[in-house]
Amino acid sequence: MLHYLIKRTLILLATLIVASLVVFVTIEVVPGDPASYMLGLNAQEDTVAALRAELGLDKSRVARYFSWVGGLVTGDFGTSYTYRTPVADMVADRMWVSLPLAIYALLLSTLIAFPAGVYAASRRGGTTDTVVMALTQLGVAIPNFWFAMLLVLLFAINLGWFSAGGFPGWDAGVFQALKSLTLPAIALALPQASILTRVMRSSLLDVLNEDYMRTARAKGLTRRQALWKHALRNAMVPVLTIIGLQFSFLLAGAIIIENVFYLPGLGRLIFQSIASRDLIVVESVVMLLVLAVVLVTFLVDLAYAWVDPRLRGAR
Amino acid sequence: MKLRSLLPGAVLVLLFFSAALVSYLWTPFDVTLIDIKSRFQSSSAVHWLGTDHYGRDMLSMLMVGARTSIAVAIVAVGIGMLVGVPLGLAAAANRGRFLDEFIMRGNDLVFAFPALLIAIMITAVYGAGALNAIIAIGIFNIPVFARLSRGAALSLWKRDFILAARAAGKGASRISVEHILPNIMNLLIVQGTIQFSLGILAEAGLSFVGLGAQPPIPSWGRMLADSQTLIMTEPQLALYPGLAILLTVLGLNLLGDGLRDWLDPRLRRER
Amino acid sequence: MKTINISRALVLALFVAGSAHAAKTDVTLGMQLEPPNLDPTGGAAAAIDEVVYANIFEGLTRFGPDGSVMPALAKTWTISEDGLTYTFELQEGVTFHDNSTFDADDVKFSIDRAMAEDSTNAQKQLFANIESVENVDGAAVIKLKTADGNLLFNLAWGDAVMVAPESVETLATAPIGTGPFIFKNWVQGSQIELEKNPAYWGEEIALEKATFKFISEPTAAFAAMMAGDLDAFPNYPAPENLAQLEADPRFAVVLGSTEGETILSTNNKQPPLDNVLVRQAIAHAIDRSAIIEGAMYGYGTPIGSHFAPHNPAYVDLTGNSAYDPEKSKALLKEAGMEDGFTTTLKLPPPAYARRGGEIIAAQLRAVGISVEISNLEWAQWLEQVFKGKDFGLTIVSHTEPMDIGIYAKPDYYFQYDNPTLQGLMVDYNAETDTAKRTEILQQAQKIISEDYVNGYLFQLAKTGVASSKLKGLWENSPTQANDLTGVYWED
Amino acid sequence: MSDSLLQLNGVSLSIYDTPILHDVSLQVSSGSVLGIIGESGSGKSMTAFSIMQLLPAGSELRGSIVFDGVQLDALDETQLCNIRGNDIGMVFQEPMTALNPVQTIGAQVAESIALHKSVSAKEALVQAAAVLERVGLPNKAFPLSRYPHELSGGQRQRVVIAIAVALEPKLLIADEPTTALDVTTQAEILNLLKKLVDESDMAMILITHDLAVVSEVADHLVIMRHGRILDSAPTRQIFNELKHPYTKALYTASSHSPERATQPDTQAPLLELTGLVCEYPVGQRPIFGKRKTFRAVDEVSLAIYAGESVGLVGESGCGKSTLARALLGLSPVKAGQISLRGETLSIDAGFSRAVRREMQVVFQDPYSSFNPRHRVGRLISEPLHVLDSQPSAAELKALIRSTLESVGLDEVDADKYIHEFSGGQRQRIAIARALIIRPALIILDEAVSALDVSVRAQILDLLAELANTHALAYLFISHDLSVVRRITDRVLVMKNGSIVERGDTEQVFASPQNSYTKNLLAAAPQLPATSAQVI
Repeated sequence: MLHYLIKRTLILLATLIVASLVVFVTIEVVPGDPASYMLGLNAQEDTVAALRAELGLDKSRVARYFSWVGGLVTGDFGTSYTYRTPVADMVADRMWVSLPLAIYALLLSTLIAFPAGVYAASRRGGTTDTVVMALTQLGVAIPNFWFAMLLVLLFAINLGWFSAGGFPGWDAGVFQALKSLTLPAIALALPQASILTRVMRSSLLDVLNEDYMRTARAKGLTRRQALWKHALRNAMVPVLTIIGLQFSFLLAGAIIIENVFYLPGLGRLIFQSIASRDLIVVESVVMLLVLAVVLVTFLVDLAYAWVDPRLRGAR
Repeated sequence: MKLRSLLPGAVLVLLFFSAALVSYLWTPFDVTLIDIKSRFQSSSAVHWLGTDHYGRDMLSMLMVGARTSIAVAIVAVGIGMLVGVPLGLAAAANRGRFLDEFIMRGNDLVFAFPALLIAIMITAVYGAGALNAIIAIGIFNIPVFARLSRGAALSLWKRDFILAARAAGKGASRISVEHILPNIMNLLIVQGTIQFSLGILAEAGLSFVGLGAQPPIPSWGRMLADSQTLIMTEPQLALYPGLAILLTVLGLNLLGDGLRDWLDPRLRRER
Repeated sequence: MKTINISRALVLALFVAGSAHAAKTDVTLGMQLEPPNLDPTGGAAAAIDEVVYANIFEGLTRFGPDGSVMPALAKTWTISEDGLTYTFELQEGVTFHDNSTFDADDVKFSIDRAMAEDSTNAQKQLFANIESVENVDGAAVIKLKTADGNLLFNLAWGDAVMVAPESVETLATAPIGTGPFIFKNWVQGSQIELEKNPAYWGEEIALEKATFKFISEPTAAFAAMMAGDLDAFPNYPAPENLAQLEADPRFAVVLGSTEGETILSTNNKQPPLDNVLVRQAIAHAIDRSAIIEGAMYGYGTPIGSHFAPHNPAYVDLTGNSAYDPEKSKALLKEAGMEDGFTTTLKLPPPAYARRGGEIIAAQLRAVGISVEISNLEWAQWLEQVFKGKDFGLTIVSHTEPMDIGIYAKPDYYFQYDNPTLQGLMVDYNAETDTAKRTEILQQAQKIISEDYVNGYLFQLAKTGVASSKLKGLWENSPTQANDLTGVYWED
Repeated sequence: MSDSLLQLNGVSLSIYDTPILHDVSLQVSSGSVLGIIGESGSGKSMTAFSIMQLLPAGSELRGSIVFDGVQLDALDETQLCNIRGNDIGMVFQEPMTALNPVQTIGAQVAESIALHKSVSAKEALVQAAAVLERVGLPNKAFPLSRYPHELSGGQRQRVVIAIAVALEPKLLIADEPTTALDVTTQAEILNLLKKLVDESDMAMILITHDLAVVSEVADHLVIMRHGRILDSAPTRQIFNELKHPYTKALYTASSHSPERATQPDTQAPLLELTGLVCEYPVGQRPIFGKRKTFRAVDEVSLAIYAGESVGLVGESGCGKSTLARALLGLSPVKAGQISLRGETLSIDAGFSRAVRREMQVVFQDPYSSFNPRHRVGRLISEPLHVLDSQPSAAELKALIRSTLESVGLDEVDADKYIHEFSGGQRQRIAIARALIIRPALIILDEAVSALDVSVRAQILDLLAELANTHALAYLFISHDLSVVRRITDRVLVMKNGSIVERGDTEQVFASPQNSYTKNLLAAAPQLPATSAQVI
């Protein structure tokens, strides 16, 4: 196991190094100069040059890469060109929106998907199964930004139960903060819940066909007992995979939803930073997200071993 | 029994495909004609689905939009397949060796970047447009197909008929093409349908944030974006493209499910 | 059934209770763009001024709601005979938010800083004519290189506000000014909060607290207004919703003018656009009313030259470029382009450009000119269009006040090179007589209109939405600002 | 017999209107063993599931099942759950998959106990330990915390049995409990089952396809085919009389010896192995250094002469399949030499076409041996690939026809897909594929192990006939001693990668020298003699 951990960590580091190169090179070729963007139409050439020097943009790319990566390692993400604040602080602020939102949405999606998937699987072919499956088909097919628009229309504008968007900050109270994350979380969770329900169901159905389920029934377990005690944990591996993927998606892929609800999250930070050519922010946030994805994948792998003892020693 | 999802899926997909195809030859109105005076008309005998905020015929817009969505998604999935499947097959044929490791780590690397991020980065570098949307979605499909075909090929490589072919002296690439590929074709078709539907959603999402096809080419995502602010006064403008996306994706997913059941010999035997 | 009614009654009761407050003293404003930082002297973003101008920072002079220049931190001023020396008497008892006092040394510091070699002031040209600034017995004395009628106007810009040496390092994130509001908090990506400055030197303001919320999506802006999350959206981004908002008794729609001449900028050096006949053909192919109606839902005033209609020197020249597709085709034929041609249309993000671009593309297509639209972000637009001059057509709103002078710069991005006009503008800058200045301006308007330098579309309207009880917001937009000093709630 | 514990009367079963069982009647009394015998598809397993009332969706059961005076088919699910595991235990064929992989064996046995007895979780574990001890898994060596994947197949089957007998049920149903196991393990498990029946006056139903297996255990036999009971009598009587023609056919097929006229050419060996070593890596690759390797074939030397049939027997994991693959150039060879007709083959560069022409293979599983996307004609002509010049279309057609005919198939079969054939027919096609290139040697890797006895007999006949007509040499790899005995001239016994005994088949079987060989032979179940006339 230790062996496996070391090996995985090495791979993880290699991935991050390659990713940092890819990110840096890709973003550095983006046309557009942050300094001239900041100074606008009337800026004089010497002003732009002065700003470039102030931002450190006049240094060579290689030097900038190493100072950036060196900073990342020591936790110093640099200073945002446009906001003039430490990138680490900005990211931390945004993280406090994106992370809770992702967890909230994931929780919702899991809370919907588990019972729905289990229920549908246990009543395979029945009316409930058919209805649940039809709903998940709809859920998978609905574009989430469109769904978000409809949610705002109904719950914020017509019913006035929620605010239409924005984020008051955690200082405004946990309830207020969670309330403002509710509609976005629902918009994000619905398609994810549909996917997860389908995976849960089909994974369970696969497991239900396994020989050991017959053994469990032969012991005298009822169908439901056998399902809960023997099938569920065995069906978890594909479900965990999907949950891992969804978490990564929710952390950064929520850009569109963050826009619809004007939430100050990571996705929108990237969007804005690219528009304003705040390259150092883009680079750092992308790296952070890559790190998150890689870490989540790593954790999911560990979770496999927790779920399935066969994987513990083998790797 | 299994036709339950195949048939409606096929009908929906056929509907939108034919709408897209017909739009090449004929649309009720020219979608490049802007006539502000006749905007926001409701459904009538002339404009079946009314007109949009520029006075363009909604039905025509939807038809041409179908073409954009379908073309982007198909080409993107095609790229994913054409690159991903050979990579997956090569990885499986060299399982455990350096090439396999290299391809799979490359896959992980691509997977580590959230999809929309890559799209945004690409469009930031090369500008927004249908072609870049295709590339962005295509890049994302590569590891999907590489993983799928590697996984399926790996299990096939253990089968006796592959052993038999190897015993007959056939090389790895010949076996991959002759024996592996035809046997993972079903999987690829099913996954292709699913990726296709995801591609349509992705294209809609990209167009929605303005990174997809550029005007004057109509696209469903942009129609939705344009209608966003009008949702209270002219809800039908947001309704039709949304429904078009929903139904197309739904149709493709149903078709994919149906195909899987239909192509799966195990399930077929049950019937 | 009954329970539903009861709960509904409860909800209603809560609402009534909530609205039964005494007069509100806080206001929440919507803005489309978030300022990148809060230092108006170090960046060009309009959003900075929209938050801080007149609220946190003040200059020696300031713009009034009608665009006139008024005294601010300078109580009065005297101008020497030769027009080269300005002596500003400063307001007394003015302190910065960090309690340091404001005096003529701060004026010297602020202006010297903006003029300096390594200054990153986006409007450095405003100070180009200043020779020196001195503290003479508590008064600020500004000496000019040449006589210049524009100094008071220039000093009213947000880029010329007064800052203190003690706090200059942190201006970007924790602005310290002399204004009636103190910066309190910035939730990046979401909102900025300001608080009343109890030690303000000027007239006491009615508001205790002001919050700026940043909502870039027009839909979200609409939803936020409708849901009551915002009290006002001074530059409401979606004109298509205005009719509906106006119909709602909760809101008042405020229409005003801006300094934004929205034009179809044309690359005067790129064939075939270098041919005046072609540019004229384009001008006649454009149906302004359709654009104003289609892109701006009727909000906007047609212009025929690069000049704001509310300016006294304005001449209506729209007749030069009346919508006439037949004439347009004839002109193209005359220019040897009867088969039309293809050019690019590069559009920056604002809705006027994106929508207007689509409509113009369709109108040009009707006379045989096919345009390839590409939507750009601002950074790309600056790089490709503004700096790189790699474009055929673009749509942009020039929001600086009185900026007809750009036509005298041959290397400006649309590359119009006309010595006559250049000479005219030299005369204008040297001229101090108002009537003569007006005459020169009118002549310049005619020249560029008749040269069809650019396609002149419309003057951008300021479309503000506010709660019907909120009073005192600026109607017009002589500069990019949300001056909250006069804002109050009506009971 | 009114004192019978279980009585099935006229039980018929159909699933989604497909009839499965017809009018099945049988009875078992306490302390006795009923054997149910049948080939695949005979309905023997469904009979067991009918008793357990664990039937797939869409099942329709008629007739009566009385267990211990209770009408089982009239009970509701709760009552049935009280009986299952408690009064009736069941053991399944596939021990590798019959246990939940994510739970410890202790937990799985204890669950059974806790389910039916009101004991604390702790007490259940204590009792589970006792039960495991009883089935031959002493706690010292097999603590309760073991997971199934840490056990061998035989040990897992003991756990499954422990679950089934934990509550000392009145009836134990064992569905092919030893089919997936090696002979020696099979003997141990059969002994265990017998012991359990004897110890506790339990009744047992033993379901199997193997006449020899039941003959040693069962008191009474039922022969099933196509969902019907054809013959039912006490074991000795069945074997003595072989009354029903099908019983007789089964018996004959099980002991069938093909006629072989072997005249091996012992001049020079066709194929010769010297000191062959095969290793493959196990476990995970360490960060530095090399992976550990497992030596599957350890310095094996052997020779096969033209026209000779050589058997290679051994239990699973002994290295016999690795050896076969090495011979075909499919597995890397670490050391040693392979020579064909006296010429040493270059192993590293892969075998030449000329070599591949001489050796062909038939695998065990008739279902995974063929590419399901190709037609039979294309399937069997695949080895022609190694010919230097490809035959013309007409030649190919003729070749396919003659090859198909030589394995007892028809010309028209060339245009069919593989799923249209039964297991036996597929194995014929596999042989056709090996044969088409006219090799000198065919390696038969468990080629008849997956077939029903009657089909197996036919294939053995075919192999013998082909050997005669084409002067073929066989390397016959199998775990089934009785089959090897009947088709080979010489036999090699393999254990842990090495050949432990070799010699003429009859000699080895009659007087084995090595203790391992002796154990193997002793463990192999024997068909009892019959007094009936067997042709």
